[in-house]
Amino acid sequence: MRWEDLKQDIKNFLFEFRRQKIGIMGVILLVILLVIAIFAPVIATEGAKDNWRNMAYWDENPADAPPAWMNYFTGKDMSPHIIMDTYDEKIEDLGGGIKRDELTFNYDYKYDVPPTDLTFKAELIYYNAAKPPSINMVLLRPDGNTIKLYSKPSKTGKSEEDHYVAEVNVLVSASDTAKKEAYNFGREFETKDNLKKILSADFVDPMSVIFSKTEPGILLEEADPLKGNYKLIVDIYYFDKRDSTRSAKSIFAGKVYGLLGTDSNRRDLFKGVVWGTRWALALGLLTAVFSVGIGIAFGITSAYLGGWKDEFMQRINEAVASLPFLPILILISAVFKPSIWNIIILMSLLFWTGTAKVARSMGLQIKEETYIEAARCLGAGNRRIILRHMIPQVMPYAFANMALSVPSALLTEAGLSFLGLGDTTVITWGQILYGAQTAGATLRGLWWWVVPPGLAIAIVGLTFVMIGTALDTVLNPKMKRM
Amino acid sequence: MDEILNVENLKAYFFTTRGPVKAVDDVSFTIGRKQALGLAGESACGKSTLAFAILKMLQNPGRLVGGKIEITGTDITDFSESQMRKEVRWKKISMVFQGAMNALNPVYTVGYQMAEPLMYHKGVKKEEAMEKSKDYLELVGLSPEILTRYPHELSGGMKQRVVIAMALLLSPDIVICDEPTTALDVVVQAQIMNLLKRLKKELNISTIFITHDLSILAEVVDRLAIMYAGKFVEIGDSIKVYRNPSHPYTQKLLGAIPKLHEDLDKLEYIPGTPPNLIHPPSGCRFHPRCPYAMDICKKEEPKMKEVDTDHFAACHLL
Amino acid sequence: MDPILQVKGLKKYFPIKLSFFDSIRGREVQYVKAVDGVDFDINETETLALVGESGCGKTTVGKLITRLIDPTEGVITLKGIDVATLKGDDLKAYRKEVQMVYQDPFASINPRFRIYDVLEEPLLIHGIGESISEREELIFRALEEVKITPPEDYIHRYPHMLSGGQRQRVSFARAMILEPSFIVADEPVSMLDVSIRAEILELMKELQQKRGLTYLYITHDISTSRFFAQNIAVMYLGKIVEMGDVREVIDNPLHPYTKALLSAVPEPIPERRDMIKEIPIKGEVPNAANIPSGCRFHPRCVIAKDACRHEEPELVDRGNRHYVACPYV
Amino acid sequence: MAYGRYLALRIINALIVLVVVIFVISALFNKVAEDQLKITIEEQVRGETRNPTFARMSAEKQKEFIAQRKEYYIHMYGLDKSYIQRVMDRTKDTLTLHFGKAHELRSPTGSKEVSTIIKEVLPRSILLFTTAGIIYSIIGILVGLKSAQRAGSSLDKGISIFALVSLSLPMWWVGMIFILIFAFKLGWFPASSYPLPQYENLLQYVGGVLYKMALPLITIVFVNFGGWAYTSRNLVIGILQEDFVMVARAKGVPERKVIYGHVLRAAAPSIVTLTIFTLLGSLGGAIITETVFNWPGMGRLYWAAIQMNEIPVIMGLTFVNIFLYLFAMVLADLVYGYLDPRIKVGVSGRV
Repeated sequence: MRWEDLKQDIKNFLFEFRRQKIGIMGVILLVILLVIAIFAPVIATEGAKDNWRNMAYWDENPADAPPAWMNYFTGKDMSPHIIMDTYDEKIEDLGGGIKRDELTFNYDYKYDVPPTDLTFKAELIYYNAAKPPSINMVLLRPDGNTIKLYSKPSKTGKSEEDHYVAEVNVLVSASDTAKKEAYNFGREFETKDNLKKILSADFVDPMSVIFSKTEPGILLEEADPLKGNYKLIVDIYYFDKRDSTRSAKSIFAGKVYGLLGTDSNRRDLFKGVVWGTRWALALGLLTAVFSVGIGIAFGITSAYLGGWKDEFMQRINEAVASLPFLPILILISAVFKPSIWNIIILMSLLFWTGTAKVARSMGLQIKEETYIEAARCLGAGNRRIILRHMIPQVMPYAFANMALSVPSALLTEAGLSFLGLGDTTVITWGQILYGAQTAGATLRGLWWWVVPPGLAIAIVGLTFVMIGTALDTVLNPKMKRM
Repeated sequence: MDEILNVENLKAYFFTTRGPVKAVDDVSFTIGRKQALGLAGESACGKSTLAFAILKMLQNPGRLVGGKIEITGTDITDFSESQMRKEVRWKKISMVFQGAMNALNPVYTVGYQMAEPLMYHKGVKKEEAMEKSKDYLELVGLSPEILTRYPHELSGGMKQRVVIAMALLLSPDIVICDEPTTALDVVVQAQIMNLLKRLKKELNISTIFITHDLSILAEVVDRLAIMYAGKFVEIGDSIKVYRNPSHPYTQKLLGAIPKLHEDLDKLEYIPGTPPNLIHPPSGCRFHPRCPYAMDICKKEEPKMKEVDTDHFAACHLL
Repeated sequence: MDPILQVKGLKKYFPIKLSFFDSIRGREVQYVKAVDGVDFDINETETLALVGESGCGKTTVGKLITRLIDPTEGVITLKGIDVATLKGDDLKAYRKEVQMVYQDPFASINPRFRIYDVLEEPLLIHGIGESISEREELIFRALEEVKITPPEDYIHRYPHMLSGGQRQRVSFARAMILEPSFIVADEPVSMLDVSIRAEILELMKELQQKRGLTYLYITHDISTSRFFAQNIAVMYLGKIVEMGDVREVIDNPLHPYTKALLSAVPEPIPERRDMIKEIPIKGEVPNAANIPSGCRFHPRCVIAKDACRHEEPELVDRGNRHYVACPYV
Repeated sequence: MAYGRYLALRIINALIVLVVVIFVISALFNKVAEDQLKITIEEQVRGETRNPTFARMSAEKQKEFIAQRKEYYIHMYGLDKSYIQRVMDRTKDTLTLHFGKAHELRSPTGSKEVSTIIKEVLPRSILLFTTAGIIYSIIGILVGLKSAQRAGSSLDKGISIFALVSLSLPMWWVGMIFILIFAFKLGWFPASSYPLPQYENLLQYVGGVLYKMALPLITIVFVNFGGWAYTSRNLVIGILQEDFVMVARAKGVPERKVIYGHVLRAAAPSIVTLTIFTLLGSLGGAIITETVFNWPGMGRLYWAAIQMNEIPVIMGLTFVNIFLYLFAMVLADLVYGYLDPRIKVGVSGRV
């Protein structure tokens, strides 16, 4: 084969491939997927990957929030996720060593559905171990009403050098004060009938009360939203003049979040899905290349050797083909840890049988071709016949088959993860779906948790099926002639 | 002589992505009762397409684009698919296909496949149809017990006989034999030819023989048509065509046949390859390969000229 | 003239694969006797036509001579070399001497090879031509010799871009590039159109004259062998039944099988139209695994005698180097 | 007869493969089970030490008692035998269907016997997957035929694309989506198939089962019929190009008869064997699908056994799986040979 001919062959291949619309679509998809996989740290932050199973990392996010673009479809404007770390600060010395640090957060509420939660976070530095600071939180509504949300001394802080640091994390949804106050506030505007429906303050969603107009239904989440400027005022009382507030912020947990929403553990699903691309491509491609490689080598050898060796190799093939994948993996995972590499190796070791069967029958057929006999007559040895005549005939099938076996590898890994047998140190789409299933996402209607990872699996699968089909059509001249 | 088949200006093209392939382009001929027409030419000259066009069974993307087909006086050009199926196919025109190996469905017995036309055309019960099939098997020199056999249990010659018997089953007006003896050994080939000759004498049918082997045709046809690149270049009484070939192509074809009992120093052959039928050569389609080509041959398409009574050829030399 | 190739008592039996159960039961291995005792010589620059129906063993003889398969018994000598025992480098050298051309030009060339690769392969195998340009020159010359001109238009093409005749020319170029002295041509024209058939036969003749080639021309078509060969051998079920000068055998056939074969050849004599020719033969070719006793042709022979069932006739010279294996003609 | 002999050969071959595979799996299982059994023994002995008589024993006697009990259990579980011996025993037991007892899992009727548990859940898997298999193969074949007849039409292209898409969909994910749509959003079907209705009267029972079965059934059919249509389309297109189809048409055989008689009959050996293969094969691969729908069949049992580390149950189910696979292979061969008069050679060699 001369270089110019090879160039011509590649050119011809590209020319033929370009006419395969499906194949082109597949290639475009593949490029997009590769870009996502390579630039995952840019798109979805490195931290998301490293902390996927560290729940504390995600606690600023809302739980079970649908994607932000849901607003376009529901017709209701749901409040997005807002983290505020700018505020007005007013420090007042009240005398007697008491100091008040007043933080005011301005929140412009212009949505139809209130935030799911309101969190205040800060680090309070105090020097007198016996006198931790005390926190008071009120909300000033646009209509002038105020609602008390929280009032408690802070927990004892961690000791650092000569002072203590108390981490404050106030969740309105978890605050009894907020619940009680909101109930008391709303009660005045409620009808008697409505009040009967409410058994206790525990059944009231304080967030809904806070952001509703003072009208009947306020406690039942039926009143209209009250739009306008809200002020969250946090008063921190310190008992030493050296005391101070550090990195304070308030979080208005969105009813909707980001591109793909969050799961019950407040994780940003978009980041998870983006990071999942890496392993999906890696494990799909590696398994495909390994298993098809083994299959081709096994099948061709079997066909070439012939006789009882062929017979014996076929029996091995049958035995491996009848091994059920999952039980074997369960056993393996009991002996070794089910790392993603083990899964890839195991899949490669079990998935070659189909390819080997086809490669063997192709090999047997090629062996009988007249041009093989002609080559032998020219004096060609076994090596030449296998390398120049047999392998090149099988390669197109191998390439197409590699592309076509990516989806099954992907589906298998997803299935394993779904059963909780996957590698829990990496993010895969199957793992996300496993989380969805164990959290009962389908029964709770959390579709954004279920649809994207599955769709991602399907897209990667489809990408390779499309490429594989196109390759098959282009590289297999029999199909071309038809 | 009453005309059984009359084909006028028939055109059948294959509409491929690269342009229409003019496989049969403006072909006319007639066949009388009990007459045998031979159709000869190199491979891919449109012989088989012509046969399928007459049956109106062109495979996609082939279509009849013009001309007229009359069979026993009935114009079937505009017949619908179901009319063709019910009234023409196998009843009026039947066919012996090229490659008997594949003409029989491997999963049905010979008997069932023979009975089929009787069942669908005559509404005959299966048992009765099988009974009648036996007679035809005997006619082609096979034992009736073959009815219960599967095709793979028969030899090539036997299969060919079955296919011939099947074609005769409904006493059609015309049987088209498309390369009935290729892929058979010489002895079997001769036996099948003998059978066909006998049937031609005994039965009241007309036949069209399609083959690339002119030596076979000489033994059996009354009229001979030579086809080149989708067109007839010569047609006429077979003795006249053989004895006095008028078109250079016919002359070359006949010259290429080695003689068994004569010593030849040189065999004739036609240099070059048959033309591409998407863009056939201008003028006479044979001119690029013709030793006598003149300027006019490139420009003008020759008309069929009468060389002798019932002997026509299309060449500017005449 | 001296014979360049001598074949003596050549036999090739193929064992029939036994099923697992049969081998357990200790059933005896059966053989297909594809070639069952064949003798012939071929003189230098002459052609022997080996004629017979499919399954008669003629192709097997060709493969035995090219050493694609090993004979069960018998001797093949080419230019005095014992072919059957060749091994390693000697066998490789022998391959340069003897080449084969196949029936189906579609199947005998690797469809994924360009014409250049097809012709380069033998050069690479035998280490002929040290540089690319040297090999290219040899390839060009080989193509010109078989009239694939201009070669540069063709070397980049794949086989499917050529016509049947051109492909068969390429097969010849591939065989000729090694400059062999002997060619086994296995039905080289039977898949081709009549017009091209003549073209290839003419080419073969031309090559023979120019290069002093010797051919074993395997065919089922007796009429082309008259044109092409000097001698003819008719095979039936693994044995030669008649052999001699091609004109002598065709014009004066002796063996009943040869007579039948000849009578079956269609002849373009339009005056004999519709005449039912008598073909003096019965039944069909029996299975080669189950060869009839005595004269293997007797079940189909129209002149068979009782003795034919038991006695296997010898190939006897009836004068004029006309050998026949039938004592009753 | 050659066919019978061939079949016998296939069966023997399958049996050899079965024994080998079970041996390999037993070897793996024993390795795992050993560690687990040791823990179990520790626990059991510790349980016995809570006995008041144990407390009253002297320290020396206590030690002796513990050692004695441990030895007892080690013998009971056969841990005193060599590894090879245990693997052999396990292989023998598995092949003779003695899977042993489950630790905690119970069959619906309360049995701890693994073979009973499997016997009771197997019919449910068969019910679901066979019904689904019959439905999708029939729909698939019919759609495939139609699309082969109109190769290149928009129907054909649509089917091909749908098939490609459904090839890359995880069945259980589609199940989750269907639960979201049909159970959560529309409320047409129950999200969970468990528990199956109690038997009171036939009509009500059948109706109840169908209601519970509907969603998994729809899912399986939805995911599979595209691929089936595509496979049969390609098969039929291949056959449509055969000469005998042309001959049948020329003979004046009605088009419907050509398609359903000649073409389908010629495709039958491949189609039927493929059906057998997928039907029997699907029973084993249904673990996740059954889990998603809570369908109380073999797959869900498998899942439960994995969760609870029930080695004997996993072993039993694995055996059933392998057996079904090999059985399918032999059956496919048998049917292929029966349907195709030409060959008595196996199809499983070619699938």
